[in-house]
Parts: sequence; C-alpha cells; structure tokens
Amino acid sequence: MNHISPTLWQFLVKWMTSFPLFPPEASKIAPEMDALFFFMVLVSVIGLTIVVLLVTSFCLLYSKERHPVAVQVEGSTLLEATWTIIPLGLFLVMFVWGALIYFRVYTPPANSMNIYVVGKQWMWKAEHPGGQHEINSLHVPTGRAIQLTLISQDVFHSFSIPAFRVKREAIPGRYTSVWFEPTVPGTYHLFCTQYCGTNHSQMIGEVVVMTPDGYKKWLDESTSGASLAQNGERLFASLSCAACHNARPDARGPALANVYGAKLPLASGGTVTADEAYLRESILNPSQHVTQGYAPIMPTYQGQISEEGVIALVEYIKNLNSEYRIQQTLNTTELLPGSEGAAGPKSAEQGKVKQ
Amino acid sequence: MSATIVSLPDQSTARIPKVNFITKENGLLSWLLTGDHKRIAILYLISLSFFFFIGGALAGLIRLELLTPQADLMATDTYNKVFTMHGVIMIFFFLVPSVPATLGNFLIPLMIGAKDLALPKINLLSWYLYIAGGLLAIYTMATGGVDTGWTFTTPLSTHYVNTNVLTTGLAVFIAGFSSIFTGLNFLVTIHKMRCPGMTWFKLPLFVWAHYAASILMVLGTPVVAIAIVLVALERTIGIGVFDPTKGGDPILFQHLFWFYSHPAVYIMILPGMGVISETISTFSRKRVFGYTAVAFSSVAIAVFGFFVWAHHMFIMGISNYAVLVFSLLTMLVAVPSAIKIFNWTFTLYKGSITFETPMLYTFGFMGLFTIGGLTGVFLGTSGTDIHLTETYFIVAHFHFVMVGGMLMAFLAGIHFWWPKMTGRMYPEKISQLAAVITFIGFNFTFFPQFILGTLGMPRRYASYPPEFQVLNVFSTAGATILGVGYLLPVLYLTWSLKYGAIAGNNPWQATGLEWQTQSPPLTENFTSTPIMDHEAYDYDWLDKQKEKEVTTSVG
Amino acid sequence: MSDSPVIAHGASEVEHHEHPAYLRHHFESVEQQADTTNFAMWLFLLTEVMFFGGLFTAYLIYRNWYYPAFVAASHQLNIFWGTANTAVLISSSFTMAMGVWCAETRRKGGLVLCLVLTFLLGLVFLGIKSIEYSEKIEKHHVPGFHYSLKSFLDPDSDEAAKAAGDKPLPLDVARHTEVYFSLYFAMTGMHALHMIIGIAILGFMIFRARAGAYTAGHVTFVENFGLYWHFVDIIWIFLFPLLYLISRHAN
Amino acid sequence: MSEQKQQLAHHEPKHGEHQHHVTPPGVYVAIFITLLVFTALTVGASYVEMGVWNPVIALAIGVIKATLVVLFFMGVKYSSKLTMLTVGAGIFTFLTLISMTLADYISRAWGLW
Repeated sequence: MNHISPTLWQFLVKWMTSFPLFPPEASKIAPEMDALFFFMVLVSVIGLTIVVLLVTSFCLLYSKERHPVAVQVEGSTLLEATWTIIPLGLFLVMFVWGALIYFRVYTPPANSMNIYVVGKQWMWKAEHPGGQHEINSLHVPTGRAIQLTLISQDVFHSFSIPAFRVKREAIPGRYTSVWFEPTVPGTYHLFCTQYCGTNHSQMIGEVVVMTPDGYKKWLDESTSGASLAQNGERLFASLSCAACHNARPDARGPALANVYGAKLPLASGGTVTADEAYLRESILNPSQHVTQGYAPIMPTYQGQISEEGVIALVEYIKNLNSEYRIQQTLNTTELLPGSEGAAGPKSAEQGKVKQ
Repeated sequence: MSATIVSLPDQSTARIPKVNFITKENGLLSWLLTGDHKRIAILYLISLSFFFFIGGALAGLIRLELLTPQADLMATDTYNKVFTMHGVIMIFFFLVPSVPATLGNFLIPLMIGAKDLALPKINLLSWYLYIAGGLLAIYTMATGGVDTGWTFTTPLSTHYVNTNVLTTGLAVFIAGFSSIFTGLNFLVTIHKMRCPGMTWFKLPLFVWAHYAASILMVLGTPVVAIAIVLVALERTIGIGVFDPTKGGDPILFQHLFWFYSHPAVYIMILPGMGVISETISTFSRKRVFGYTAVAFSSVAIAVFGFFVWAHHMFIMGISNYAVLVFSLLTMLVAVPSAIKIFNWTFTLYKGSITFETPMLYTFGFMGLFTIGGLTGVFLGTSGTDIHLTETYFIVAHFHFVMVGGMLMAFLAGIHFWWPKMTGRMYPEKISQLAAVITFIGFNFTFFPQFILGTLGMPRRYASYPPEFQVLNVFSTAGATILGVGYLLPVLYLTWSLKYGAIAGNNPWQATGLEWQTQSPPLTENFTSTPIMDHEAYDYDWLDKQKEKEVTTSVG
Repeated sequence: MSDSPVIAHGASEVEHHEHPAYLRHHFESVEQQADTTNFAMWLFLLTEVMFFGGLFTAYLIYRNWYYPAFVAASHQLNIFWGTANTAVLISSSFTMAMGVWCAETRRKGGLVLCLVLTFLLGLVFLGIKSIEYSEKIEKHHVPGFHYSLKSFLDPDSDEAAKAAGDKPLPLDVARHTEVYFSLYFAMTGMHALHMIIGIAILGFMIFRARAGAYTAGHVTFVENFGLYWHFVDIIWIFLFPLLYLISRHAN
Repeated sequence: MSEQKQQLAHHEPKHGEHQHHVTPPGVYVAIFITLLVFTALTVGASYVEMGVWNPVIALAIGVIKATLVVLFFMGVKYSSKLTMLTVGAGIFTFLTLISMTLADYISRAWGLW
C-alpha cells in the first residue's frame, strides 16, 4: 500500500489509530456509572465465555465421531436451579446498583445551580440564571452541581451528554430535570437522542466545561444586560401579576416571597411542595392548584407566555425573598380596579375572546 | 465431515410422493383460495421473503448513508423515511409473522397430529390481511413515505409531520389483526386439536414456544391497535387524548404503545427459541435437557413480558418509583432466557453431535442471542440505561436479539424443515458456507455498534461526528457480507426445488410427528389420525421404529 | 412410514360414520368443532377486552387529573337517553339470549323473532345514540377544531348545564372538557362501531335463520354471535356509569 | 405435571358424554329483570352524595351486572374450565394494563405532594 500512495497510507494509519473506543469521563457520576458498566461487561464476558466454552467442549467431546451413541439425560434440578439462581442473583445486584445510580442522576442536590434548557425543533436553548442565552451549546463550570430544568416547546427531545453519562428527555408541557457535576474542563458532545423530525441529526451542540474562573469570565462576556429573574420581573409587571400577588392584607392572590420550596396547603386538600414544575403549572393551569384561602380567580396564561417567559417568571418567583420588589412593581403598573369579583367574569370574557 | 445423521433414501429409486399438498390441486386460484395450512405457510414464506428483501434493501441504504459522517447520499428527511420504513417493514411485516406464520403454520398441525389448524378460513384471512397491510406499507413508501420512526411517537406523529402517518398506521393496524388471528388460531388449535395421546407434556417445545407467543399476540396487539386509532383520530379531527396543548399526556401513548411493543419482541423471539429447541435436540440425538423447565420458561417469558413495558421509558419522565418496579421485573424476565440458553447447552452434553446447516445456525443463534440478552440487562438496569438508551447500543442490542437471534433461528428452521416442506434437500456444503458467512457478517455489522453506542452516538442520525466514522465503516462493510449471507440461501434453496436430492420422510432422523409422514405431506397431513404413544424427543422409540421397519421390509 | 403400527388404528373408523354436512373436514366430531369455535370466540373477545382496555386506562388517568372538567362535561350528557339506551341494550342482550335458547331447542319461529327483536333494539340503540351525537354536534362539543367551551364558561347559556346547576368554570379547567369529549367519542364511537358490525351480522343471520340454518342442530354460529353481542353489552354497562353518571349529585 | 395429565385424561373423553348445556329461559328472564333493577339502582345512586363512594358504587354495580351477563347470558357458569381460564386471563391482563400504567401516574407525584 505504501508504494501506491503514501498520502492514502498516512491517512489510513491516522484514521485507523485515532478513533475512540470509550467516551471521556467528565462528570462526577461518570466513573460510578462506568464501574457498573464494566461490572456488567465483566459478567457478560464471563457468561458468554462459559456458554461458548461449554458448547465448544461438548461439540468436541460428543461429536458423532467420538460419541456415536447419545446418552439420554433427563435433566438435573440441581443444575437448573444453579443457572436460575446465579443469574437472578447477579441481575438483582445490577438492579440495585443501577437503581442507586438512577436515583442519584435524577435527584438534584438542593444547592445546585439551575440552568433552564428549552428544546424545540431543532435547537437547544439554554438560559443561565444571569440572563445569558446560548443556542446549541452549554457552558458550565467544574466543581459545581448543575441542575438542568428541561422543557420542550413541541415534540419529545432528549438532552444527552455522553461524556457526563447523563441524558434526559425534554417533554412538551412539563419540566424534567437532571443534574451533573463536571470535573474535567474541555469540550464535549451534546446530542438530541430522541428522534424529533427532519433535522434530528442536526440538533447537536457542544458542552464546554470551564474552570470556575473561566466560567465567570464567560458569564461576564456574554451577559445580555438583564438576569433571568429581572426579565421575569419585567414580565411580572407587564402582566399585572402584582395586582393580586401584592402581599397586601386584602390581596386576592397569595404572597409570593419565599414561596419557592415551601409546602403549600391546597384548596382541594393536601399540600404541595412549590418547585419549578408547580410554579409553571400554577401559571398555566391556576385553577387546579389554588392555595388554601384563595378563590380560583386567576386567569390562565396558557398560550400567552412563551416557555422562555414562563421560565423567566419562575426564576423571578424563585428568587423573590421579600415583598419589597413587588411593591416596587406595583408603583410602575397601572392598578386594575380593585373591586372584588371583577376578576371572575373577566377571566370568562378572556376565554370567550379566545374562542 | 463424514459423521452425519442425514439418511436419504436411495436416490435411484426414490420419488417425491405423487400425491401431496403441492400437487393435490393446480392453478393459482387453488393457492389463493386454499384452506390448507401448509399452502398458506408457503404463501407466507414467499411474501415474507419479499418484504424481508425490501426491508433489507432499506437497511443497505441506511448503512451506505452512514459510511460517511455527512448526510451526503440522501437528504436527512429521506434518511428518516428510509429508517422508518426499514423498521415498520422489518418488525410488522417480517419479524412478527416470520417463524409463526411460516414454520408455525406449516408445522403446528403436523406436530400435534391434526389435519389442519382449527380455523382454516381465518388462517387464509390472516394472510390476506397481512398482504393488504404490506401492500399498503409499500404504497405509503412509494407515495412519499413516512418519517415518524416505527414508534410513531406523539406529538411528533400527530402534529409535527405531514407525511403518510395515517396510511402507515392503517397498514400496521391491519397487520396487527393478521397477527391476532394467527395467534388465536394457534391457541385454539393447540388446545383443541391435539391427537389422541398428545398430552401437554408430550408437545414439542416448538409448540410450547408458539403457544406462549400466541398469548402475547392475542392479548398485546389490540392495545397498540387502539393507540394507533387514537393517533389517527388526533391527526384527523384533532381529539385531545395525547396532545399536551389540550391537556393530554403524550407519555400515555408510549404506555399503550409499549404495552404491545415490548411483548412484541417476545412474539418475535419465542418462536425462534422453539426452533432452536427442535434443532438442538435432533442434531445431538438427545431429549432437550430439562424439557419442563424450557417449556415453562416460554410461558414465564410470556407472562412476565406483560409487566416490563415501561423499561422503554426510563428517561422519559415516568415516575422514579415506577422505574424501580419495571426495572426489577425486567431483571426477572431475563432469567427464563438464561435458563433456556443453559438448557440448550446441556442438551449437547453426552449427545452425539453432528454439524449440519441447521445446527450451525443454531450455534450462531446461541452465541448471538447470549450477547443480545446480556446487553439487554445493561438497558434494563435503570442506571446504565440513562447513558446507553437511544444510542447505537440499543440498536446493536435489538439487532443481536432480532437478527442474530430470530433471523438465525428462522434460517435454522427453514433449513431444518425445508426437506419436509418441499421433499428435497439443498446442497449441504454451500449452505454451511452461507451459515458461516452470515455469522461473520453479522458480527462485523453489529458489534461495532455496541462501541458506537457506548461512545454516545445517537440512533436515527443521518450525520454524525467524524470520529465515529471508522466504526461505522466496519459496520457497513459487515453489512455487505451479511447481505451475501442472506442472498445465498435464496439461490440454492430455489435451485434445490428442482435439482435437490430426494429427502424422504425423515432425513434428519428426528422424532417429531411431522417427520413420521411423507415429505411433502398430504393435504390432510396423515393417512389416519396418529396416536402419540411416546414422549417428545424419544430417540429410543425412533430406533425401535426403524428396527421394526427393517424387519417388516425384510420379511 | 405412515403405516407404522402405532398410527395404524386411529380415528379412521370415525370418518366412516355418518356426519352432518356442517362438520368441517378437519374436525373429528361435532362437539370438537363446537368447542373449538367457542374457544376461538372467547379468545377473540379477549382481544376486544384489551382493545377497549387502552381506552379505559386513558379514561381513568384523565378522570383523576381533570375531575371538575369531567364532572361538568358529563352534565352535558342526557341521562334520560343514556338510561334508556342501557335498558334497550340489556333488552337486546336478553332477546339474543332467548334467541340462543330457541336455536338450541330448535324453535325456528322463536329464533327468527328473537333475532329480529335484537336487530331492532340494536337499531333503536344506534338511533338514540345518533340523537345524542347530533346534540353534541350542534353544541360544538365534538373535539377538534370547532370545539366550543361556551357551555362551561357560561353555563347559563346552556340548558343542560343550567339544569345541573353548573357554575362557570375557569378557562384552564374548562379547556380540559375537550379531553372528556375526546374520550367520550372515542369510547362510544368504538362501541357503536361494534354495534354496527353486530347488526350487519344479525341481518345476515335473520335470513339464514328463516331458511332454517340454525335450528337443525348446528347452533354454534348463533351461540358465538350471542357471546359477541353480550360482550358489546358489557362494554356499555361500564361506559354508562363512567361517562354519564360521574357525580350527578356534584351540585 | 401429573395433575395436568389427570386434567387432560378427564378432559379428553368428555367429548362424548358432554352434552351441551341449555340454560332454561326462566334464568334469562330473572337475569334480565335483575339487570334492569341494577340499572335503575346505579342511576339512582349517582344522585346521592357519597363522596369517594360514588364511583366505587357505580363501578361495583357495573361489575355485578357484567358478572351476571358473563355467567348466565354468556353461559360461563356452565362452561369448561378453559373458558373460565380465558375470561380470567382477559381480566388479569386488563387489570395489569390499568394498574401498572396507573402505578406510574400515581407515583409521579410521590415525594412532592
């Protein structure tokens, strides 16, 4: 080959020697998942070897030449019990081990940094708390637990970072979440792995893992001026949310400061933890999540705010730890006529308009 | 290879019996209106092969496109249509009916000593439904195709594509009824048509496996049918059962879809397992090791198969606790398969093994199915599933089970019963070569995909990052070899129809009732209703029979 | 080979017996044939159970999620027609059962009468169903592009809602009535489809029964059709409380 | 295994002696009237406020009615074990579908609600 075309030869050598066989481990969970993976590979190889060895040796020992007359063996309860119980035991070990990892991957720690990711045909939009937006890329620092809150605007997508060994579907109409802690700076693949239509294979991007300092620098450089919560505040004001959610004694809506993470009593009985998913639901389907002591008068905002808008609002409410800001927005918003009961028919009218 | 069990009649005097189910009547109509299970099996065999080669050609296109990292052979939406049609055709029009509709149809009445399936007209109807569905699928492909993937995921299939979802859905719906009727027919036949003396525990394991698969067909298929109906209604008039903007839950569709489609993989593999039980016993001259365990493991797979469907949805936002339950049950369903593998292995122990073509395919099956099954555990384990699902790992896994398992078993079965079906043998050497080529080609094609999947290459990608190219090239090269491996049998089996050696009643010296009648069998299968007076796989009984025959012919 | 001694004696003597024309060649006896087709029919009904099973699953989930919307939407169904239809269908099941009895005891006139009654009751059921459907169409309660929430946002404009004393629903709750009506039409539509198929077969059977086909001892077809008809009845027995009767009392 | 054999042994010769059971019309009439009564009951019950018991009662009556139809109109009471097994298998799979799917939906909110 060498004398035919050195270039081709070089190319072939390079090509054949430089393909990866195992993905990089760039998150805290990756080595743990790989430990389980290699345990299973080991079990599989041993199992396969046993089967192949047995088949081969039986074939050699009992081929017709060597063993012209078969000896009928009915079966053996002991042997059969052995190969029922041993695989079962091994599978159960894998089950427990796997379930531990599964629960870890999908249970974000409380102090994690939350990045919102919106999937749509065919791109990923990431929103950092500081208001930085990215499309088809995700910048994250090492050494911090990062939670992704995912949602899709249209069809199922799946946010996959092989180097982190994590993956989660972005579902229309509902938040899902996953977390990871990057360990090694570098650039890694980001894939959409759930088939989502024509350009599914172009819904890819990169995950850039930076040192905390580098990340800070990147944040400063790519800021859009307003943080996510500030955007939410603007939206909060322009939608006149403060007309009801104003923490006054006669307020028609519950006060929102410190509501995030609190256990709320519901009008329908029971309590609920106000997480991101709950906040989103109460904006879009408010009547089904009425807090105890309040009338179901809040109109739905379904179809009026984009998913990004909802995210901004959620982030604003999450970061609200005093009512002061709301009082401020009140001053900048024209107050609706405060008469009691006006909101009921109004919501109905809105519905009519929509028809 | 001097040692062989093949015993053919004296070729100079042997003749194909003048009266048999093929020669009984002539003309196309006598085939198209037949109620004979054997003729319907032949019709299925021909039409299945047709669809297999269409599906195979589409697979070839997929592999060619993936030769390079860019989407250069075809546009991405063409690629999407190609893999969708590959999936639809291979699953609903090849794998699900493959062994049951051909070998099962042909052999179940013969094996249990019946004259026909219980409902011959329903049997014919199910072939017509199959053809109608298949032609509709081909028509769909010709008129623009469909690009939802074979899983019809909502809301993609209901609101976001404008291709022929409805006609494809209808094709799958019709094929589903074909499958229901086949399964129903088998269940009724196995329950009600067994010949005198044929108790449940004298049934060949092939019949047990089909019994288990039929339960799944009858109980699982209607659920996917209603899911497809709802998708169609959602697309046409816009009802809101799965539509998130109207308050529906798209995951509910997945629940209903996988409630069928997970048991469907057992519908695909169980009959194959039945074939393997027959071949491995015949070619090692031994009763299957632990007959009862193998029989019950088939039924166990069928029953547990209904409890594990949500393991396809581990990362889709179903409840973590449901994941726990479904993952545990998945581990349980893996055990019966392990039992089977070891029981087959120990069937070889102290046997008298020969290596004819069906046996080579059987060995291929055992190796590949073991890998396929074990990698399934990787995916059933919730933790590793997060990383491996929706990548080429899962593609490799189910191809190891479906192609490496089911197709190998299908070919083993076709080679094993070919002499019974046609009365003629195929050339042994070239068929052994084909078995070896298939095995090598298969491993070349699909083993690299495990590595690709571990690396994270997503499935259903028309283009991919360049560092994955080498493994993809291996895979495509392997696919070429595999293609040759599949074409060869078509050639020599066709050749054998006219030039093959006369097989006689029982070329393999097998014990099943189907081998105790002429090849090809009579339309009514047996000259008189047989009576089963020996155990299944009773080779001593067979030897005694032969002695008797020798004495009678000498006397 | 087939002349091996074990197989020598078999049921061949049975074949020389006189046997009725309706015994198909591959069965040994009439009983076996009847047993077999009966079992086949039951298996077919199993698939039907699972077919409706998907719909019932969907119904249960959404009923739990959107209970107030389901209650309000169920008030739009006419309980009088619903109850009447239940009675009609139960009566048709009864006439069908009597038809089977007539066939078994070889009463030709009775059989024809029962089948005709069943046929007519089936038509009455469909007639009532179509009255109900047309009401839904008028009110734009058919899910899809023309769906209207008016009856739920403004119950005073709607007689049925007013009669039930419904309060106006907030928009986000009212929207989910569409899920209810999606399921309503899917479930009753599938049920009606089964009725239509059943009625068509009944029509065919009436002709055959007049010719005396089922009163000569071969009753399998009538029996199996009876199973199908009763099954369709059972589906309605569950659809009726689930769709019509949830929380009539709610206000 | 031996049990199975026994079952078959007593199943097989049944063909001859097993004469088709004919349900007398009186039974049909009784069932018919019972069904109508239960229909009236279920409609009546739906107007009474019983909280969570409303759907339970409605479904219970539905189950009773369906059981009556299955046992008498469809003749399962007089048919073979196989038919009963078939009906059982149908109910079992149906319940599997519903309960396992609902298991997901109900437990989704665990830890939050």
